[in-house]
Amino acid sequence: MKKELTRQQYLDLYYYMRLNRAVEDTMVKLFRQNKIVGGLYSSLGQEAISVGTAYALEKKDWLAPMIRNIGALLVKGVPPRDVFMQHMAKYDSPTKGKDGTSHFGDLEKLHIVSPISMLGDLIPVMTGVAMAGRYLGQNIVTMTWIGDGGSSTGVFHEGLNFAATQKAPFVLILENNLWAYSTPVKRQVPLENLADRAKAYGISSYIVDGNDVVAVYSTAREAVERARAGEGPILIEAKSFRRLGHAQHDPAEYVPKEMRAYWEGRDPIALYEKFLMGERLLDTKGKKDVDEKIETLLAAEREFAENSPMPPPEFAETGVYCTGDECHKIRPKWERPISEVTPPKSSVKPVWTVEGFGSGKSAASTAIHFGDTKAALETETSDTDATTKTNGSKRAAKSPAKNSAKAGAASRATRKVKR
Amino acid sequence: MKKELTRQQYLDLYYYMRLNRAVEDTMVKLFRQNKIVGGLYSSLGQEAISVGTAYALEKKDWLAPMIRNIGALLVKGVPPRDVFMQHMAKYDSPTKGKDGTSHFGDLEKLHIVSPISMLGDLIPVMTGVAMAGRYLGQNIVTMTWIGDGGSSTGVFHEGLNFAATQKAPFVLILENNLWAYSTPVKRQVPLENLADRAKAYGISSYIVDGNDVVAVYSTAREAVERARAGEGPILIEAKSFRRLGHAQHDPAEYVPKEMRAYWEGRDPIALYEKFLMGERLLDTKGKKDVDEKIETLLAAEREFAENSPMPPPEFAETGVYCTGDECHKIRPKWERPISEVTPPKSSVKPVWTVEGFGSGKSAASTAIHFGDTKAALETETSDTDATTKTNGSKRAAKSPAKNSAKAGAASRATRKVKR
Amino acid sequence: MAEANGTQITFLEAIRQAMFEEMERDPAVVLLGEDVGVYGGAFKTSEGLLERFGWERVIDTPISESAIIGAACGMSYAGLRPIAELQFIDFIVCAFNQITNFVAKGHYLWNAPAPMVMRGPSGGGVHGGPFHSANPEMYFVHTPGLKVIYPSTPYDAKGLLKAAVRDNNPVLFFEHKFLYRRIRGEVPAEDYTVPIGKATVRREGQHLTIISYAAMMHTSLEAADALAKEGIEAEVIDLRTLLPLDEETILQSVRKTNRCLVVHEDTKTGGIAGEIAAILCEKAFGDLDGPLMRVTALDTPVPYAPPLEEYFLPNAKKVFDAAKELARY
Amino acid sequence: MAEANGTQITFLEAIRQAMFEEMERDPAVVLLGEDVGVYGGAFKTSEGLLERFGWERVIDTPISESAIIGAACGMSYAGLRPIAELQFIDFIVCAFNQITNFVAKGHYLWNAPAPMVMRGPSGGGVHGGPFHSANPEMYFVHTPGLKVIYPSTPYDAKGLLKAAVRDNNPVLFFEHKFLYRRIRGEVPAEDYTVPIGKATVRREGQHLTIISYAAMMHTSLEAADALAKEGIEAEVIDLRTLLPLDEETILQSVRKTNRCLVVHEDTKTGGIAGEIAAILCEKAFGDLDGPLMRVTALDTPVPYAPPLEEYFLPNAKKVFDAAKELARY
Ligand SMILES: Cc1ncc(C[n+]2csc(CCOP(=O)(O)OP(=O)(O)O)c2C)c(N)n1
Ligand SMILES: Cc1ncc(C[n+]2csc(CCOP(=O)(O)OP(=O)(O)O)c2C)c(N)n1
Ligand SMILES: [Mg+2]
Ligand SMILES: [Mg+2]
Repeated sequence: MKKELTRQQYLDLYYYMRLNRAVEDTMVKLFRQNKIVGGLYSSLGQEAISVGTAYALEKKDWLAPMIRNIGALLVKGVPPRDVFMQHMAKYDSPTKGKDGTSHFGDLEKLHIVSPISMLGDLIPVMTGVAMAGRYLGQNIVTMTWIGDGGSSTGVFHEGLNFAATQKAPFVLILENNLWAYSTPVKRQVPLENLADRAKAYGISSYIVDGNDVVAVYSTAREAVERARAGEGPILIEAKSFRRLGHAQHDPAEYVPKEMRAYWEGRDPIALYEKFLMGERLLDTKGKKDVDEKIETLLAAEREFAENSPMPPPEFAETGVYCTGDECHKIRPKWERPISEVTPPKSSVKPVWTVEGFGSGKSAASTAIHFGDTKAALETETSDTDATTKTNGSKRAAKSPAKNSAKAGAASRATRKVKR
Repeated sequence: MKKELTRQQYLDLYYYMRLNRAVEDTMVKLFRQNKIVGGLYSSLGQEAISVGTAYALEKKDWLAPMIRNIGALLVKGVPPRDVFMQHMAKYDSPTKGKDGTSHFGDLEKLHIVSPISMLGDLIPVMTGVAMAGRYLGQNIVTMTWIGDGGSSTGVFHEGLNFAATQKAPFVLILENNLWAYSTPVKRQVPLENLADRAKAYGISSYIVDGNDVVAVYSTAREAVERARAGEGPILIEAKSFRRLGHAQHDPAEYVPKEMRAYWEGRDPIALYEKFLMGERLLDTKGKKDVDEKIETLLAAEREFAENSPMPPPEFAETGVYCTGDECHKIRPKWERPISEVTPPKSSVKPVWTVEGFGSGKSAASTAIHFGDTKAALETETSDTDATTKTNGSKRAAKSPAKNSAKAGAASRATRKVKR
Repeated sequence: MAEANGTQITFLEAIRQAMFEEMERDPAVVLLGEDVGVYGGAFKTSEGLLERFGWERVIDTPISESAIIGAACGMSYAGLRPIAELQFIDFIVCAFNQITNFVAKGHYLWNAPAPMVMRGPSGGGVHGGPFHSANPEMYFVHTPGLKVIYPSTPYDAKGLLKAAVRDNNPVLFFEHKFLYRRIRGEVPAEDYTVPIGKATVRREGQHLTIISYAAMMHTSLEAADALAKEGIEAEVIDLRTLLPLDEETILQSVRKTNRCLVVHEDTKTGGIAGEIAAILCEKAFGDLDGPLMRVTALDTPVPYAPPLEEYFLPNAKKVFDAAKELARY
Repeated sequence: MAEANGTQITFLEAIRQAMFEEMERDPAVVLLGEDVGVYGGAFKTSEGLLERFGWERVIDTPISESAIIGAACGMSYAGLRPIAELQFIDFIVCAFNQITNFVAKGHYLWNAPAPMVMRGPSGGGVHGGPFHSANPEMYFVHTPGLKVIYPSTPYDAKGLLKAAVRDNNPVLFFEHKFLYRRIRGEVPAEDYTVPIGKATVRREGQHLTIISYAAMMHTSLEAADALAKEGIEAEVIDLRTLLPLDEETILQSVRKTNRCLVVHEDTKTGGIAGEIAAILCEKAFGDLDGPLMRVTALDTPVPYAPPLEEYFLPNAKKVFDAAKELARY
């Protein structure tokens, strides 16, 4: 860990990691008291990732958490009580009991998009937010997370590829914790470094030690700024380990003991504390202050959460549809002149230009696919020559390297990429 | 083009490319006579890909064509009449008029899986065939094709990733013809070489000039043999150009004229003819023989096809379900002793072994996700300590490079892959 | 319907105009999909849009339906009103998870409105075969949180598409491709919308009610004309919106005619006729003088060959026959 | 049902036994899905299978539902009889295109049978929330080419799953997770199957027919017991297979009781009650003495909080009340 942040930043990272863990510890207690509805997931040992990446965002930026990103929510400004109440399905929770865990969002103030359980779905969604933000002139970056296992979903591919073609200001954190539920990463992804997924989209990627919060933060910060500068989406693989089971019900005995022991020895909070102490950024007193601050805060937050009522049954019936302006006034926040995107300024010539070959024509209103068969009927019906001839073109091939879009540029021999 | 095949192989490749083109020319005529139902797609200028790749397969191998792979079907042994009749929706066609174009298959004899229109879907399907073939001891390879545009579908990713984790004997030909309907490849895939898609799965890939049939064949042959030998799936990018519109209705004026002209000058049949003549593998007489052979063949095939009746209307009602053994006797063709895959020989210890860390335990019958809440209820309900402590692990980190699965192996600093 | 003072346009043109005018009216409206820009869409429904509104607002996407729908949803969260085109509606199933889980549930679960339209060419009768002829409406009618529109006239297509763009909810808008260039109709010169969730009576009658929508609307009207020649006056209802369903208009008509025939091009089992049957059973049980009847497509994929597809699809003759039988009760 | 001579096992164990025995019987049967091997499945339905049948036959897959279904389909083309597990049935929509277009249509279009089973835990009542409680049956009931099974007892679960594995068609097999460990029942010691496409009468009665399946079957029986105490004898039909639907058993019962109440946990609009209503309207119109009634879940996503989910779901009280009202006709 290299010293490069301000003292406050160092201490913020520490505080949020501690808070992240304390919030989750509290939830384990609540779970054992049977106060949590449904499953409880843990990010134990992965706090540096959630905290370090989210801390790289600005207030105006958007994020969408996955189940193990409570830390990111806390950094973004979500109060612990909201997290508790979500898990307890309370009426004062952000979703008022309709959904649980980290499945909640806030479009207006915090700019958080709620995840759903289906892994990968957030990737195109956050790409869309990023594209909209750019269109509206907001200069924002969007961020979400995906697991090693989740990187095999089709929507991961579609989303990241689309983001890449659009150069969307979007940062994706691939949280490689070596397991997807009970299955080791090697059975899911035939790669040593999952950052290589980025190579399929021609985008930049980083690999970072996910247990080193300063490295995570610095990497994320750089990625966020590059994305903001218009370099397109960026993938960061943060390597770490899932210390507990998939959720509370899972003892995860399928994980070799030695593996768990190894990673317990690399606890990100312990490592960071050691670093902070060594750099004299933290002392015993400072640590005690944090202990107390968090304890006091969480006691209050937990109390509030526990005292919140369950939603009234009939509430189940409400809210499937937005009923209009009185329900939601939808107004995009323009931060550029609308004239830039409206005619006549928006007008363009609708043609493709291909490097080295000039432009095509704009497509005329021609026959359409099925829909009407007239076009076909109107053409000749005699058995004349087809348009194409066996040896139709006699012209010699042009110089083969005129442009990379041509096969000439592809080596005539085969290229072998053996790995 | 290098001389390395037998004379017969050279001439086969020539014949099939010519036949491919002639079959499609005939269909353009039929289309103009309004005898084709629905759309007509063309592989003009891409014949070397279909023919060269399919020619690399053995009789027992399986393939599944896409719309522009009529050539592959011909090589695999499909008579031209079947292709004509499919397009004319005739009752004697392989699907008896229920589907058109290249949407037909033959599980029993030719080992062809029918495509559907949804791009990419064949990739996991042919992975499954490959896995089944291996399981049954058949030593087969499976092959299918995908376009530059189709490589952005989610199922491309899921299928190829799964094939890679399974090391399935599967060869995927990525036919990069620079356009997907009206959209240039640059707008669809932010890569110079689409073969780089393979890097996301850690599999081998090749790039080949798709207008050079010998190069295509040699590459495919090598890939097929490597896949058969157990090296896992292989991706081949064949670079070419779609000379006509997306289908007959599309004049493709969005394509720059110069680009089309350039590629017309690289006609794969013309190039190959020149090569064959130069190598004295073909002379004017030989060419004339092929002309005549194809003309005679197609005249007969076309006549047969045209004379085939339309299906009777009530046929629409039949065949949604297999009605049992009298409809289909499903018997896998075992080419290995069944004892190898049945107990006791099949029995294994159900544990994961992680390199450098030994094995986990086999999962005991524990609590399940939701399903019953008993497990939770039975645990203590007092507010005791959670399992995890802030600074739970005091053990020093082990030597960081013990194993690559550990974050220690990931450089602590960030790795930047800028492209 | 106040269709006066307008011009005769095709169904296709009505859709194009709706998009054009909405984009003109509101810069929050953007269009994304495969080949929608330079090409103007596989069916030319977006012709001229790129030229006028530029690359930022008319977006040619990769072949990635889940990304198209997902990104549109994200855009809608940021306050835009995206229109996502499916090149053929058949490909909507490639984004099924995004639509049914992400898009449909957001408002209920976390109070996030997703003002977006998902539209594309649907339906058979043009020999598109089993993968280019889908009528997937029931998958979405069965998904709370979505609205589902399936118009039959240029007037409704334009007015409903505009209403869909202005709606704060995710709306599926199906365009029967058989109608694209075959059906013409008048549309007003001035801006108008057609309310979502309202059926309309296309033809009044007292002997039985025929309920239909989209292409089958025209088939039903054709049958009604033939029935009239035999003295049977059918009331013909065009549902227009399938979710939410306009129960009132249905019940009102059936209470008058006491007989109901539902005609849809969708396959039979699990089609919307069942839902209508259940509603009538619950709310107009005493009013029915005869069985509720269904004329629908066969329970098969859509076959390719013209004779097969014709046999598969409902037609005016089948509607006529069923109606005559029903009128006997 | 000949449930004698057997042992009492849970619903979960019935499913595990069915897979175990079918894999034992036929080496063409393989299992693939997420965490099905070493872990034995998220719900432990495949516990012990990897140990006995090895890595080639019990395949832990990546998180790629389209690949799981697609590969299973390819395997079936080669003559295998794969069982594809969806970890939660909710994720089946991630493979929706593969299932509805590839798997469902192959036999009709090109005469390719796809003997494969797609199964997984479904249903609510366990506070799984909006993404772990799905009842997606109607999406598939509306898709010709598939068979859809949704059992309610260990006996049926085991017998129908075995029948599904031996069937030459793609079969969807939904396992209501509420039943997994809560319901026990006897199963024979010897091999048996339960025929696909046959409903069963779980309780005889003459005053009204209650039609249900899966978890709601038990709710319906509970309600029937309460009704009996008030002198109302409900006949309770367990559909077991939803596609093809056993019209005969339904019609027979309704012709006797003249009243019909359908109970399903699926949401209301577009649920199977509608299809049953349409069938009754068409084929037993004169036999109905009262309206067909529906007791179903609300038309919303499945909410998370227990009071909300309870309100959302049907229960015995709601069934009882509806049945009492219906009995008054
Ligand atoms: C599309 C989809 N399929 C299956 C699941 C079930 N599931 C939930 S989490 C999980 C494992 C996720 O592993 P990974 O992505 O590595 O994230 P981690 O739990 O390790 O953080 C699975 C299979 C899901 N949520 N979504
Ligand atoms: C999933 C899906 N989405 C959309 C389409 C419509 N469509 C058919 S072909 C095509 C373009 C395909 O381009 P490419 O994959 O490059 O193949 P090519 O036509 O160039 O051979 C499109 C968009 C489709 N068939 N499948
Ligand atoms: Mg993981
Ligand atoms: Mg292409």
